[in-house]
Amino acid sequence: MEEQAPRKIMFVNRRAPHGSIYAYEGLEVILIFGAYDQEISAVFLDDAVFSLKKGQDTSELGVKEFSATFRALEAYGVENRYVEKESMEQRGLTLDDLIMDVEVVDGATLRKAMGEQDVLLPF
Amino acid sequence: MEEQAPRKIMFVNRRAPHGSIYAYEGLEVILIFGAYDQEISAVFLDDAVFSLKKGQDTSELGVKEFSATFRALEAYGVENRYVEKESMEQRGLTLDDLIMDVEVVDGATLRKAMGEQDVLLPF
Amino acid sequence: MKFGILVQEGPYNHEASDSAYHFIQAALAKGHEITGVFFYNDGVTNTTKLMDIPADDRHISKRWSELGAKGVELIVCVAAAKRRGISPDVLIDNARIDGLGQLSELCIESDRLITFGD
Amino acid sequence: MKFGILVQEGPYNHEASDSAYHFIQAALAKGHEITGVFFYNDGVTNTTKLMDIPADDRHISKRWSELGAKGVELIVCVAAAKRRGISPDVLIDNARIDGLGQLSELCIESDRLITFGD
Amino acid sequence: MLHIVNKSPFSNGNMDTCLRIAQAADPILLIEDGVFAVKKGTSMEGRMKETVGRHPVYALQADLKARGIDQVVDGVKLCDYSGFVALVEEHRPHSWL
Amino acid sequence: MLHIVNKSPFSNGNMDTCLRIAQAADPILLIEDGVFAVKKGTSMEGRMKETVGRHPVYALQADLKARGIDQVVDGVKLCDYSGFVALVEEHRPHSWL
Repeated sequence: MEEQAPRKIMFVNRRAPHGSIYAYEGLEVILIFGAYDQEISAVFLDDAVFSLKKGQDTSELGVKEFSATFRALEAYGVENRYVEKESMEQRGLTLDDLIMDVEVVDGATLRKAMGEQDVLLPF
Repeated sequence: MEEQAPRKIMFVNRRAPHGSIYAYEGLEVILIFGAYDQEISAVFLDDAVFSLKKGQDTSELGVKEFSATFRALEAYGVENRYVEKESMEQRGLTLDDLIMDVEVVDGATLRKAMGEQDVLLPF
Repeated sequence: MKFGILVQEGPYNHEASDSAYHFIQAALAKGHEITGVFFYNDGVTNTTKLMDIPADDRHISKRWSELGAKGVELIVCVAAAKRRGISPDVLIDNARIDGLGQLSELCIESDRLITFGD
Repeated sequence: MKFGILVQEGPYNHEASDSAYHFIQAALAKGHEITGVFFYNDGVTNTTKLMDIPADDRHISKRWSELGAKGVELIVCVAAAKRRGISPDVLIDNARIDGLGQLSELCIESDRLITFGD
Repeated sequence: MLHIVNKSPFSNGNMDTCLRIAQAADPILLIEDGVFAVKKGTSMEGRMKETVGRHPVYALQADLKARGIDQVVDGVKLCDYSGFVALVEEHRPHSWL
Repeated sequence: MLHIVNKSPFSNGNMDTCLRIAQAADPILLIEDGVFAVKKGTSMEGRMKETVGRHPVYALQADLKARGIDQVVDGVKLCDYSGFVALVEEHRPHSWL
């Protein structure tokens, strides 16, 4: 049997954290996938850019604070970590507001990157 | 014990039919409430105006078609049945497109009617 | 004052269930009466006792059951529950499955009815 | 072709589960292989056998189970299932509870992975 | 009447409908993902400033903190769950879902 | 790449993001409540006409019928579930959820 080339898999995160579970359960998937030796990317656009916002404190909601875990993405083998420029600007966010280093990409770059994927997973 | 005056209860329907269950389960609530001798209103705004659209045929989806049941609202004691004008216009709908007779109200009239309710239930 | 509560979404997936719970706690702390919590739509899935939750997270159905033990009526819509596999066998203690008429009663008896949903 | 399916929403509340089912039927009719259906998020609630559905409506969990009987793998995420009270005791026949790694496998083995959700 | 909005205005139209229908001076309470509307410096800021001129606008502190939002549009009032209850004591609520 | 949208453009921003990101000539498939976008005579019609000029646009017939939509914007193609499968055979899909 032929050895398969690594798959390009992109997580397309669009949901805000805390209001629904997608950001959190999406993160759990990303961390697992990191172990599979594929070519993993994660992009944060629309309200998902808020998932990377510094200073989240969920203690009064009584729920787990998981934003720090996003910092582990690199260590877990997620090679490409993007935020979309327009989503950031619309929400008044700059890289200084985020808990980790990511690449800011414009629509054209994201379009191209998405077009190269084998699998796109929305969260 | 004092006899309570009838309560003014309004169903504020905003969801489209079929994509989610709110339109259907909301209708089930309205029909039950009709039996309770209160002053019931139902307004359809935003995508919920599509719930009243003629010609819905859900056979290919394999789900129940319930739009005809909305016609029973009057018989079930739902005194006021409104659609919002702007929602209708935005979606290119006129009264001729709807399966039942309803009052078309503008934002100001709806605002006033909502302000007079004891209970507002979103579906 | 008498507050009735309608919960339209399931636990964990949406914040609605948490918001409802925190609101109720604050209302009770202020001396208000909760006439009942009615679970409808996916909200019925708040009331399964089969949840198996890590120790570092809130246990939503247990939390509801404890509220019920304190005397808050927890009412689960029978039609919505059947559709989603919430049967009497898996229902948490201190909740009951009943008809939609109970929501109507809540609307009539309560000074305020507030809905938490998606 | 090999198609993997991800279902993110529960039955009845959203159309996602219906769309996934109809898509799979059409794919099988065209001779494609379904590498597996992975239930995640509220999607795990598709797989409870406790649903009690009127005769004039589709029985969503039974429909999934029948698809499983025909050889389509139905995989329910263990972490998401625990959170929502889907335990082995209530799981439909022909489905299995397993880890998120199975979704990764689906992504690797399938020519196409398609998601149905809210 | 108290208007409650729990969705982000950047991805969902609930806030639009609320603002279209709400009577001047009716209070608006933002909870859950609705609190993103009052973050300072977003594309919504101008609209929220206008809104604050027409309505008392409240945002739930627990939800703001959870999302790391520490700067809100001027004039927006913060409240805790007890304040949320107080608003419902005073006004019949409607949740724009 | 195939873009799939399942939400009404009147209440939700998924379609906006899809149109912002989709590469010219990428096909777009509307299913579930997404099919409201292609109804004739709505406030979206102008935008959909432009979209049809840049992308092949498909709408799932079963969902249109369920919603009683019998007139669609010119140039929109109807497809059944088998056509949906054919689109996924040809293109890697992304669901804008």
